[in-house]
Amino acid sequence: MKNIAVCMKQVLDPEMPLSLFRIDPETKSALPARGAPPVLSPFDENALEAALRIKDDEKAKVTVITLGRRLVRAVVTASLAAGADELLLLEDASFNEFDPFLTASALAAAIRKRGPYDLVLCGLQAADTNAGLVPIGIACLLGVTCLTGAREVRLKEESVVVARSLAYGYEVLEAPCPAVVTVTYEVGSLREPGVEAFMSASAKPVIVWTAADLELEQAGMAGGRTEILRMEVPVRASRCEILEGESVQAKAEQLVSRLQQAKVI
Amino acid sequence: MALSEEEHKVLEGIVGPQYITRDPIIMESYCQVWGNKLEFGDKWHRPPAAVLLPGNVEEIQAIVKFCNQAGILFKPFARGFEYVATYLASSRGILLELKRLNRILEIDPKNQHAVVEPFVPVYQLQDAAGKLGFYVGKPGVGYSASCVSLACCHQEMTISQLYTSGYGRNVLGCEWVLPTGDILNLGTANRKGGWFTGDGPGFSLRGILRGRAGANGGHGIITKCSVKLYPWYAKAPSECELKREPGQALSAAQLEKVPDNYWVDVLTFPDTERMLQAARDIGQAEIACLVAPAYMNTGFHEEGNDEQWAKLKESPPDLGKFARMMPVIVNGHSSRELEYRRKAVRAAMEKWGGWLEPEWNTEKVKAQIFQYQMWSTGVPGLRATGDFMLSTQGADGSVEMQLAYRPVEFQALQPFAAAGNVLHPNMGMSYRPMEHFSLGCSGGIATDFDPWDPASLAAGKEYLEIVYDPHGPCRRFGYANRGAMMQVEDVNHIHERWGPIYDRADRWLQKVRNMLDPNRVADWSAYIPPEYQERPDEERHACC
Amino acid sequence: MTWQDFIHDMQRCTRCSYCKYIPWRLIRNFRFSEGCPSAARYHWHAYAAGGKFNLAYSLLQGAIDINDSLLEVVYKCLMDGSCDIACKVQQDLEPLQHMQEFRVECVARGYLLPQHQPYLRSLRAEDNMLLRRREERGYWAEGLEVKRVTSDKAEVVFFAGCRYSYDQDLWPVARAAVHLLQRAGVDVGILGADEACCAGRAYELGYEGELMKFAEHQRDTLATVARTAGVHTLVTACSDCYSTFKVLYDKIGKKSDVEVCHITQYLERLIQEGRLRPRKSLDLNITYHDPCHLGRLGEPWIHWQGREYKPVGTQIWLHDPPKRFRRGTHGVYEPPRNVLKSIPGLELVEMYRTREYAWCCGAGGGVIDAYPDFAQWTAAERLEEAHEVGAEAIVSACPWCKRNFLDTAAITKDRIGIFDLVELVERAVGGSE
Amino acid sequence: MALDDLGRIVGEANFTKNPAALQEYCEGKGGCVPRALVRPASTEEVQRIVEWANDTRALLVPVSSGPPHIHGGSTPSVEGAVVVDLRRMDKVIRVDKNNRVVIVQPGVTFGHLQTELARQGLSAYLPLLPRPTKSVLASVLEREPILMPSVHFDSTDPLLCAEIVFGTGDRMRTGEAAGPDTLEEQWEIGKAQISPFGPTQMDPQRLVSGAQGTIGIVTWVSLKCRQRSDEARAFFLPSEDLDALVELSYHLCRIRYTGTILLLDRVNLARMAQRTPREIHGLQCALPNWVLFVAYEGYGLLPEEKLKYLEEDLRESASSYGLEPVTDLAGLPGEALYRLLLGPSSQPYWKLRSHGGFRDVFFITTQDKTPYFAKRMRKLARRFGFPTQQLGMYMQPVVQGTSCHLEFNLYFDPTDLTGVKRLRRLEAAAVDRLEREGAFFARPYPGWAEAAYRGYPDTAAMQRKVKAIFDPNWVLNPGKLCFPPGSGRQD
Repeated sequence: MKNIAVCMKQVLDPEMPLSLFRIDPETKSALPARGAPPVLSPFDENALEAALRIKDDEKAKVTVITLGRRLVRAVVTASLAAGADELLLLEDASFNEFDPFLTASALAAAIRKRGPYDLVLCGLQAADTNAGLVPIGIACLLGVTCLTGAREVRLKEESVVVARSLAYGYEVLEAPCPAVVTVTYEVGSLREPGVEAFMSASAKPVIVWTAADLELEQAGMAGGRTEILRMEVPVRASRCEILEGESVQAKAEQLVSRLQQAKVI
Repeated sequence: MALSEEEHKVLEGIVGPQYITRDPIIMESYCQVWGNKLEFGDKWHRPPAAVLLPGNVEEIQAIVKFCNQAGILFKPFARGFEYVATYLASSRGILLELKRLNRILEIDPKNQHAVVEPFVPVYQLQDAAGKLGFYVGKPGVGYSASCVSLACCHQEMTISQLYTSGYGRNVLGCEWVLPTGDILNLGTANRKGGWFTGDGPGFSLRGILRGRAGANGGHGIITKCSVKLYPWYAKAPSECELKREPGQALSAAQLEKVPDNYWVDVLTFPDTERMLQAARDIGQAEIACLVAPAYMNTGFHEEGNDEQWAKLKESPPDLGKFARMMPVIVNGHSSRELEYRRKAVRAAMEKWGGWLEPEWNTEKVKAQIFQYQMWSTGVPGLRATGDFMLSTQGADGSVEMQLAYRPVEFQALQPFAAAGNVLHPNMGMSYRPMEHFSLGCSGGIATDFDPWDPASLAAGKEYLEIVYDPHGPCRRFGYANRGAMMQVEDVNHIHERWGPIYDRADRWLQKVRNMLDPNRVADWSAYIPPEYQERPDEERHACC
Repeated sequence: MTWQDFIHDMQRCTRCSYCKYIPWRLIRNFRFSEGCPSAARYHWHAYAAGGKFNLAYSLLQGAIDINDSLLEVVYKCLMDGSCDIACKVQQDLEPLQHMQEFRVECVARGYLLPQHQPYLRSLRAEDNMLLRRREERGYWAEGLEVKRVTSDKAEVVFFAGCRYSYDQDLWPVARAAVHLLQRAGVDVGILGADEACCAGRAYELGYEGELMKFAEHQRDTLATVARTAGVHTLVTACSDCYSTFKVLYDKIGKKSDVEVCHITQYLERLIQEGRLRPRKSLDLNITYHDPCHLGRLGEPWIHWQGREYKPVGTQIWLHDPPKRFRRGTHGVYEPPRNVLKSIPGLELVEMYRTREYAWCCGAGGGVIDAYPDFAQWTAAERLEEAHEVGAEAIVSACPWCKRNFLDTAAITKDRIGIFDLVELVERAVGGSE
Repeated sequence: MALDDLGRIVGEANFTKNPAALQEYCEGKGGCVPRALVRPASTEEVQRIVEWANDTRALLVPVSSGPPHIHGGSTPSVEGAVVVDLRRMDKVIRVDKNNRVVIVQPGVTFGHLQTELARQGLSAYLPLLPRPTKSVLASVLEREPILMPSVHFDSTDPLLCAEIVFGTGDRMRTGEAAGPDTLEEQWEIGKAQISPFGPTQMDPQRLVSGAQGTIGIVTWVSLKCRQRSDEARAFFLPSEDLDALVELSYHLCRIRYTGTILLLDRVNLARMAQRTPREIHGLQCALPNWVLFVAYEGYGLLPEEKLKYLEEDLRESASSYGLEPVTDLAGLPGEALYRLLLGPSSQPYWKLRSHGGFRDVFFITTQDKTPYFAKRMRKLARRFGFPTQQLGMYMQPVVQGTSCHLEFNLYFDPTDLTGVKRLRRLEAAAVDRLEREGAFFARPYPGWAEAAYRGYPDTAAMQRKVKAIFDPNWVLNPGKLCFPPGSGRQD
């Protein structure tokens, strides 16, 4: 039986209206929005789907690992509802989701501590930072191969085979297991768990570890290495002008000339 | 956990898991009512260890018997709109909410009584009885009060008691689960031939059922009660058409006119003395079904506080005059009777120099008075400021005594009213005459105060301290009801303070209590403690 | 307002329990005197609006924390607002707003009900809460000859809403609504697959962000079709959508300029103007069920900002500026009744609980998703009430009511007729197209 | 301490052990002869007597009425008791006209009271023609029914407040009279001892009413009374159909028809109206079987109009039951009968006039059962060979018609010993049978107690517990109610 770990991040709802977005200047972090709870990063949902597809075809155990300061159970248990076998929560007030190094260290430590694994699946990047650094960090810390941007993932006896998206097609790569693979949206959306799946998910095991459980301090990893200097809500100004004209052609001409004026074309 | 797993299991076995809870979340909704702030200094009092909803008398007996075995305090309550209802003297106390005992078991139109279970509200019985030509009487507390609680367990001041009596005088028998779990049927309750009397054989055990006030759940559980009914010549409430203008709120739904067979007059008098003399004349003539001296002070309320205030600003009412106004409602089984009674009311009015203010005798005003006085008003005082307190309500008796008592109470209230710390429109004291005035009347002031305003709360406490002081100005006027209308005994120590000047009435009550409840499991917080406890002074007004 | 802003309400709740019943003076039958399905079904005081004031107050004092049990109490509530109406007969309190804000707080703190998550995921991924794909949204109108406001000009846009778009059993109602409008010569179009959820339901669950998001989207969409297609009125046959567009978007300051009408209002207008003539006699004894969202919750929002104060020298609590409370009086009550009365042969009998104090069908507040048995119990109560007044059929004006009544009747084997008002009008107008 | 200490409490003149003087207290139903008689004059003396009894474990039997003691409630049931005769306390303490309240001591009789009240334009609420020696206080405490059901709100009416000396010797005043201060001081602030409630959460006044002196000795009571008017109307509603009269009675109760309403058979009506056996017999033969008697006065507001409309209403109501009110019946003017009912019976006591002896059997039931019980009683009488023309019936609606006092009177010749035997057997059988059939013996006098209590063990058990509180040494009137002789302290 294969052991697959899927790293999933809880992020602020990327579709949340800008008007609800607030930043705490003290801690330089985004505040939870009233009435808009966090979600699982959509790329990571793709990673879980990739894992579940492997599990559809062969015996595999899928462990979802999520790290955060305060994890919303109903949100993170969606992974169990969708079909993951166990959920490992790394929850500690000292964690900083915006520090890729610390995050990677913690995840790697957790993966190692949890036992033998064949594959670690991650989303291409997190929907909040869009950094894409953590999977590579995990691979480095675990000392395994990292394959990025997979649109398809398959496991063979001792290796993993991925189809990796390119600008005009894809390439097929194979690496020995264990390995870290990041996936793109092309893998497919996470299958939608129904109400009953959500209700029965509560029976599946959820393990909670803190920073102390991971012995990060001892490994010299605690505290992280990233400093956030500023965090701001971008000011987006837009001006909409409606071009008047007798005909479509006249309007189009106006548009071209205006775009040229703006040095856009 | 105040109850052990085993104890909980036993109780659960009695009522079934659906009807018991000790969930701390649910418990929070059984410890917050109005009045808590005045009594305990906070909105909140100690939550019960569990709440049970027994479904029948056998379950209640089993619960009570188990409480005796296990030493668990219990308290029953019906509709629960009263802080004494859910207050418990110990954290090992459970509440029995009687909402599943909700049936009108029988209405006997011939013998003019109804047998009801505790959760039946007065309004429901009023309606059912009304369809058969009977009336129950309107309690001051409003639509939702339980018939059984009023008749047997609480105080039962009815607005209509001139005609429908009150204070437990209408009880024609009851089924009583004693604090030991045994059943006592008073009079002919549960016996062949019907529930037609609660007295005997021999002396009447209604004497320990209640007095001016009830035991408020402190001496067991009344599971059925037969109450006397009174004649009613109009439609039942549910059959009356209530009108409101389009866009008006539900509370504006009103009768448009006084029903046939009834007549309302709003009399005004030169002074309180003459108003009360006229009330007595009308009462003694046995003609009226309602006489409400000084009702007008509290009787009318608009949709909300803002609306009320706007109206007051627009046309400030003459509150001084309101205190001298008196609605009178008469009825008649025949047009002759109605006609005679109408005339007789006017004769009494003239005799005492009264008159009819046209503004307050319009069809609409009369209809509103009729509806509010005969059915209900709700408790508007709670809206205005958040809370109200009753002064003594213990000054029961003659007109002369009421007149002597009035200035005493006013003097006590005056400084607080003048400082704006309590709300009372022009010091109106209202009166509730009883039984054709043959038992005198109750007089009292309902004073609104804001429990969340420190000055107002302090004023409320200070004022009550004056009127509750057995050595204070009210000493000579009465204690009859102070013992337990809404007072929580372990906070107010009413019995302990007043008993010594009342032929030690408290000691007798205490003996009765301890006889009924040898294992001390019936919550006594609004009844009388099994014994007085020495306590340091600073604890005298604290709890929890 | 946040839930903590209601502290004074929490303090002033007296435990009169009026929130559990319809206003006393309006009780016509004590069997049907309860107003709050939650308190009626789950017994404990916590389930009533007053109980929730208590729980909030305890939470505020730190006496309890949010936990699964509290969530159950909070979410076994239909948010139908019966309590709010009854409370205001006595008090100047806002139980419904408080419960709404309390749900928002639960969501904000991350206390989410697992049962709701699939629906929320569906909303985010597919713009609907029916667990269906976005692409299927326009299927209901297939074969219907009706303009698309995305490409054609039309004065009126018929907004189908999620339930009508995805519930095949109810498609005939939506289609009939469009037919009727067309027959009356109304220049009507639809959005078809380009519609999105109004998010009113998500808001009721506490997901305020979703409401903001969709409100902005809807406002943009309507602004666009107003400009491009000349749409000036939105008509919906869904009461939930109606109250969201009419009330909630206004409440959060995202109201559109387009006029919002419920189909019953629009049909009333068309019948009054003689543009629709219900001629065929329907020999049927019916009762009308006021959908909560069309009735008391369809009352326009009243914006009030100010402070509470006490005038000098007295204790009465007032508002500056004076506050008008939403007492449910200005919901949509007469239009549906007038439409029904215009149908020959139709006998309309009222139930014991109507208009502002109507009993909920059971579908509201997310209960139909999270606690279907409670939804059905609530509906069964209503059907029993309809039987009790001698009705052969119960007529509603909201697809959620109809869906829940249909499901319940199937389970309880109730043979009562279940209609949407639109269906009856269509029958009475006769013939299609 | 000895028996003779009592002499020091009340004065030697008011204490006696003389058997002749004691004889009068054991007449009636087989009472025991007391060993002494003591006649206190004040509450304090009563308290001291009770304290003495507690100290000496003596047994006290309080008595307020003069002989003959008919029902046996105040006749000693045990040997060796001391009779506490309260007749020296015979003051009408206060008449309050405005509030219609009168305060009386135990020795006040109805004749005395009516005279006092008449001066203030008032009248007492009377039971049916009480014997002249009957104590008002005792009558009220025994819950004897009054003749005006519309103002009979509660079974204890017209009792308001009471001063009680419990079996411990402690004094307590009830209702509005409770609290500090003497009566005189209470009057100063306007108190009128009118409100009967409490004090607090018990009603001790209910515990002494119907108690036959087993809980406490009552030293005064305040009573509600009514205005009096010389303008009165009285009507007979004669009928052979008892059901119709009962229906009309129900109707009048239900509409709270003011005034006197009672139902009699001709046997009783004849005895009330006439004096000699011959006259009685004559009238009895001339009367219809049943008569509902209705009368009212013109007190209150607009008396003339009141009298008029009430008559018209009565006629209308009666006719709907096929009945007609008449002012005279067999030469008997209704108003004359009514005047009789305003006071005690003249001598000889009306129940003694025809045969020199009588026994009463009465209980509480509902009016609709009256015809059934009447039939049942006749049948029983016939079975025991008791002449039905000597069987009287009286039905009095009480508590505003929610129930009624139903009374059968058995008139007999005390010198006819076999007759007396038969009568005794009939009485016992009647009590037994009727109780089984739903008759409620609310006032269980000696001889009836066993039957009265047999269906009410819970009441009996509770009464014994209450007794143990207020009379812990069981010194008061032993042998009555459910406190049989020899019972007593359980400890």
